[in-house]
Amino acid sequence: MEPRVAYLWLIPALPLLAAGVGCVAPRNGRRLAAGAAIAAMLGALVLSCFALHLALADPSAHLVYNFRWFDLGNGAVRLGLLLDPLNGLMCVMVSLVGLLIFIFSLGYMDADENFTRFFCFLSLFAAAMLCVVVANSLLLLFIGWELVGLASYLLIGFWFHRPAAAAAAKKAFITTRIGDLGFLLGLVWLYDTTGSLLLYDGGNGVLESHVLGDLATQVLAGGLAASTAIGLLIFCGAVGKSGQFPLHVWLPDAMEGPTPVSALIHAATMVAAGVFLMARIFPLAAADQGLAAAPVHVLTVVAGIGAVTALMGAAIAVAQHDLKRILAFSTVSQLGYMMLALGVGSWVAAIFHLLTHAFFKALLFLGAGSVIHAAHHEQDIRNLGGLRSPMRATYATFSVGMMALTGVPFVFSGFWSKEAILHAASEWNVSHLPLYAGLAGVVLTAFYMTRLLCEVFWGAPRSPAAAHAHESPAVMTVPLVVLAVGAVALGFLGTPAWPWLQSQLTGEAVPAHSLLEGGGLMALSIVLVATGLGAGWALYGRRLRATAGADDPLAAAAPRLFAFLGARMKLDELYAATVGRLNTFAAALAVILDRWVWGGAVGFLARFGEFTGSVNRGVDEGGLNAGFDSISERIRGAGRAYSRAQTGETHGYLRALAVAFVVLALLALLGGGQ
Amino acid sequence: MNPDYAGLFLALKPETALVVGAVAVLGLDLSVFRRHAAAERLRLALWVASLAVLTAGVNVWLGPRGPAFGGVLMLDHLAVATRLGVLVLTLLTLGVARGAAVPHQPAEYVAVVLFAATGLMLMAAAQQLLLVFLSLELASLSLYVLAGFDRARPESAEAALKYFLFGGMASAFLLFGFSLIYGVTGSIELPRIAAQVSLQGADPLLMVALVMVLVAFGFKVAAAPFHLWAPDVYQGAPTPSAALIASASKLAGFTLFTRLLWPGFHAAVGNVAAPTFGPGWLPTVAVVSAASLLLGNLAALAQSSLRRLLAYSAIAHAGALLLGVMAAGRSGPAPLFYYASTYGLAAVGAFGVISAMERGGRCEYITDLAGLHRRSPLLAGCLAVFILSLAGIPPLAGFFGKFTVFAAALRLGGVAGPAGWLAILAIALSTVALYYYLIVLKQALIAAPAADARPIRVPRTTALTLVAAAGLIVWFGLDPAQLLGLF
Amino acid sequence: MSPLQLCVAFSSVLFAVGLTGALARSNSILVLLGIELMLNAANLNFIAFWRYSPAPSPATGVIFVIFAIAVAAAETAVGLALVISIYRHQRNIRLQEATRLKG
Amino acid sequence: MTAVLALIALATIGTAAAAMTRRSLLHSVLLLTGSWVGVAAFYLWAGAEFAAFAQVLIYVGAISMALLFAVLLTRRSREDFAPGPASRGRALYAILAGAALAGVLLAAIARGSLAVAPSPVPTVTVRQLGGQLMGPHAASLLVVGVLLTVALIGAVVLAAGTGPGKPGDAP
Repeated sequence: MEPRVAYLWLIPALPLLAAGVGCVAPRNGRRLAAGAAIAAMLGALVLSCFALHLALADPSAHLVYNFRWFDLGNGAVRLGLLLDPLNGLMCVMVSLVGLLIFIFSLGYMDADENFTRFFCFLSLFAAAMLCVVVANSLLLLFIGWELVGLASYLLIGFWFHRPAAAAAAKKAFITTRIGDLGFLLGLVWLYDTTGSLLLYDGGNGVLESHVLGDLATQVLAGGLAASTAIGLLIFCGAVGKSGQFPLHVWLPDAMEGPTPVSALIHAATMVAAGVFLMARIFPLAAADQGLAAAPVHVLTVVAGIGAVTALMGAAIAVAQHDLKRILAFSTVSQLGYMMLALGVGSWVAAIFHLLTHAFFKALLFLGAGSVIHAAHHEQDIRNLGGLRSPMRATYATFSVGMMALTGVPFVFSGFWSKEAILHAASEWNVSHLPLYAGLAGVVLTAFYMTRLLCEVFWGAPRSPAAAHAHESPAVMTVPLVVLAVGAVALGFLGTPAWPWLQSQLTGEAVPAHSLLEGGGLMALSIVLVATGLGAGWALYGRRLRATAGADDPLAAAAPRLFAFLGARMKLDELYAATVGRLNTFAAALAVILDRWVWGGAVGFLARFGEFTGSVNRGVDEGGLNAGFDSISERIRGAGRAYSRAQTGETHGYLRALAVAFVVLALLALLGGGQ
Repeated sequence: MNPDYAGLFLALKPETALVVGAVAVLGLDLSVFRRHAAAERLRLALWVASLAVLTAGVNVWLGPRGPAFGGVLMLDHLAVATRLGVLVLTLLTLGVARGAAVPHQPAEYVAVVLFAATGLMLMAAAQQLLLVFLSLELASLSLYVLAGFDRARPESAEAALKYFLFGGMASAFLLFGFSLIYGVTGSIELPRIAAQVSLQGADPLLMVALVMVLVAFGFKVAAAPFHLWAPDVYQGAPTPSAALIASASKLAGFTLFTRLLWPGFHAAVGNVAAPTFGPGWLPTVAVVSAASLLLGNLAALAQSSLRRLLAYSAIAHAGALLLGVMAAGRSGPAPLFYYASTYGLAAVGAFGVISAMERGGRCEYITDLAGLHRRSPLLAGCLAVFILSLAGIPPLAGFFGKFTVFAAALRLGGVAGPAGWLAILAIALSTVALYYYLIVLKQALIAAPAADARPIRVPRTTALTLVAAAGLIVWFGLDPAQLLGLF
Repeated sequence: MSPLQLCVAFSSVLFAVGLTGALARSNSILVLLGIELMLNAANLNFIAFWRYSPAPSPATGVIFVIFAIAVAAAETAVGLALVISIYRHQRNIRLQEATRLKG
Repeated sequence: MTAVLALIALATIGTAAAAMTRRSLLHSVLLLTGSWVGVAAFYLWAGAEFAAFAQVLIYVGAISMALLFAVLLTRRSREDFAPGPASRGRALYAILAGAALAGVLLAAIARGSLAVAPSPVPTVTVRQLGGQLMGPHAASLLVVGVLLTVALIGAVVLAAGTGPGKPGDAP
């Protein structure tokens, strides 16, 4: 046992301390709060690097430090810290990206009156996320997980004076809590079955082979293995946090928070937590793979959800006008890719993509933040334009991020990680549908990112705000440059020719292949990227939008394009046929699922089905919270009905007492028929 | 037989301390402090009372263990822990009263609080039906008086009358139930009743008697459908009284009835899982639990009054605590005690914040909390801890209360087993609960204060009380072994 | 029907009558007295069971009744005081008018 | 024996039921007195003389108090007893609830196994009762003392006039 692992607690503790400092700092103690937060992140980064170094010394080992927390009934609840290459890498990523975002925030939030509180919340968020990463106990992980949710609530609703922000914060918290409900249930079940929540515990942890063997062979009603049920329940938590279909709805709305928050949530931390969780418990999720008789495997479900999310997110992103919202749907789509990779069995590819995505998506969000900051909080892409020359640094770095996300071949990291996912999907022997969904997503991604770049940076400014924009200060551009370097360089850690990342993560030597092995698939995806880029350029780049009020170029495009892609009407139909129907289907599915799964137990819970269902519909309606509010209104209506029974009349109360007694007595008497 | 008066005195030393304290408060007030202003008299009375509570606490801690006075009292771990819990909650209530509006007869008010605590302490240890009935009545009568203490407000009188009539009827049911138990088993001592019940099995009259006991139980802990008094009383009663009713009274009630149901009627449990309910009291408790969970959580959503919201949330918590009662037979009372006592801390704290706010104006509706973080960061911070603990957000104590109780409930036979579906219901409804707790938090932490809102000055004693309650919640949350390890 | 069953039936009916009265009357004092009647019914049970207990334990039923009567007196005192305090505010003692608190 | 019991039962229940239906508060209270006397008679019949004595003493006291307050507090509001549709509905519900309760209880009694030994009437002397009270039930005696104190203080505080802290027209 490596004694130094016990010091892992310092990594989350440092930002937590900074959060405490920010909490007690006076409102004008801006330098104190920000300084503490940044210093703490820097410290966490240094410690993470040490930890990674330690982990890489023996990649196949899981270094743990477990301790007894308290006694519960006959057993004891134990917590623990874990170090292996997976969470070593995550620690470094979270603290590095977090640090850059903190620095960026110095500039972005400069004018905000609640500057100290913002850094307090940011630090709390980072601490919670790091706690998730270093946990060797699902219970500790869950505590961090909930704190991540709480901090995200505080951050998304940071600009509380905007009603949309407050609503979005509530929606994010509650939607993810619905997923967490499944997670918690899975935890309790797991504890009930195995008596432990430690991941690795010298052979007795829940991820170690003999416990997994027990779980997989314990068959419930319907031929379901216990590990399948538990795995699916835990996956619910990941679905909520990682914005997977059908709980993705909170993610686009979460854009109401300040942009650094969007970057933090959508790039490095909160959404990554779900993918990380699934990668962490991958042995548990894969435990039922050997059971041919099982009606469903966890990984199959994960792959399916991932594929649907990847395609749906990309399709919706095509039709958005809000700069951050396009990026948000893009995040949904990319997270779908990661889940897809997990589902087809390659958690390494998922983590690879998670790491590269963290960099280029943080880059894109911070770039967007730079644009929004410069354009006085204008974020409708129809009102921007022409920012290429005044904002050269932002434009250059944003382009790098865009190409990385699109998967422009060979140079950019996104290409390699996406290739790894597609490659894994092509080798999956259950179905090729995820592969096709992934390939279709590639085209759409290239298309909408081209559209975004053209609309924002090219052409002439289409509003006074855009016309007066100028470059952001260095405190904001320097993080962009650092991230851009990462977005390029990180790809080379996992190329087929030098699979360093893969071999470190799995702890086994992975043979190097020629770059061009499996060239057919690679060629296909390059063609698809080119198609997407070309289509985007043809529609948006060739003829730049002239005024903010002009129709979308898709509508005004030349007849040749009509022949190629179909008229705008046809695109709308396509949208309705894919996204629209998908969404309607999702709503219906959610209703049915919830009626049967939850509502089956107690009739009341069917309301939850409508709840998630119409939250889902809310996306399509475009109204930010129309659906959410109407359904929570309906639940409140039920509450009001109960509340009306409280008439204030004492006679009514006494009568209720008597009647309740009679009913309960009958229950006890007739139940006890002798 | 020569009665063991010395043993009785030793066992009842803490109660004696409280009664002596109450008499001292009254006597000093009538003689020495008669000429002082009301606020001053309240302060002195509170000091004397706190001293009495501390003395009682020391005596509980050092006092004897095991059965006392021929088994009339049972001073086991649960009883000692509950007595200490009641004393801590009473002390916090006294601290809350320091910051509340001065009652018109401060000494009498404080004395009745001490009498109520005496009754609650006895409830925790009583093991004989007669003593159970008397201690329950002592506590209830004191609480009725406390609820109606504010003569200036008609709401207070109305709340007390409703509380009294509802409680009176519940105790009539209880007495009738006890008479039937006495008739069927021929004894009023719990151990002998238990032996007799296991001999006889579930007799229909016994079942009826148990349901009657359940009525009184439901009344005491505000479980649906016997909760109807609770929202009105929480709203109408003076704030420290509401704090005591919501916390210490609930804790003692759960301890008393767990003792009554498990060791006393273990043989008549029944089975909640079987498709056709077997004879027994467990299914009825399950029904009451489910009703409380549903009704409490849903009705809380519709509230605009802060106190009523707390009342409905208390009903929902009672539902979850009933799960702990059901599980106590298998897992012991530790999860139940942990949940009930930490819930009590959060409830006292929330009412303490309300009472501190009332000094600076109104605190009737949830919207009156607006801008609390500007008006008093201390109150806002403490309130956040209390509300988050009630909502069950880790790492606060509220989360571990839920966790241990649900885990214990699930241990009754897994997710599909008895009480499993109740645990699932409770977990699902905690998502709903989050919604209304967030509404409170949003007002307190985020919303801007009203234009005419002034900063709130919190008296030092109250501030200390609230910080202590919040600190205990955090401490027990981080280190649950402190409480769970008592058993 | 054995005498004991008769006694218990008697007390049960008295209990129900007390309940009915408490539920039906609008005058708070009568509601209070209805509840007193219910307590009385319970006391009847104690005496009946003591009278017919197979092995007469030393007077437990009678003792219980004596204590219960004392409790009932205390309850009546507090109850009447509460009725007076509600009278002070609404100038009558009709229970159905005390509905400020509801919802 | 049983005939006497039936007679007592009928008289007690009859007066109680009548008391609950009379419109005049005065009549109700007088009839209730009859009912309580019936209960005391039952105690006598069962051989619990001391309980009967306590019953009469306490309840006669309670009744006189209730009567006093009833007259004091309601003399100005005769309309208290005017029956309206609301009160008729309430009465109907009350009777239904009462009947259901009685039904449940009687059914349980009929199905239950109440053990009856043909034992002679037990006797208990006041001296025995005193011994019991001071012996095994000493704890309860202490508690009931505290309880009566609380009731006294509470009644004084709640019922006292608006004067500052002076026990006024307390019972």
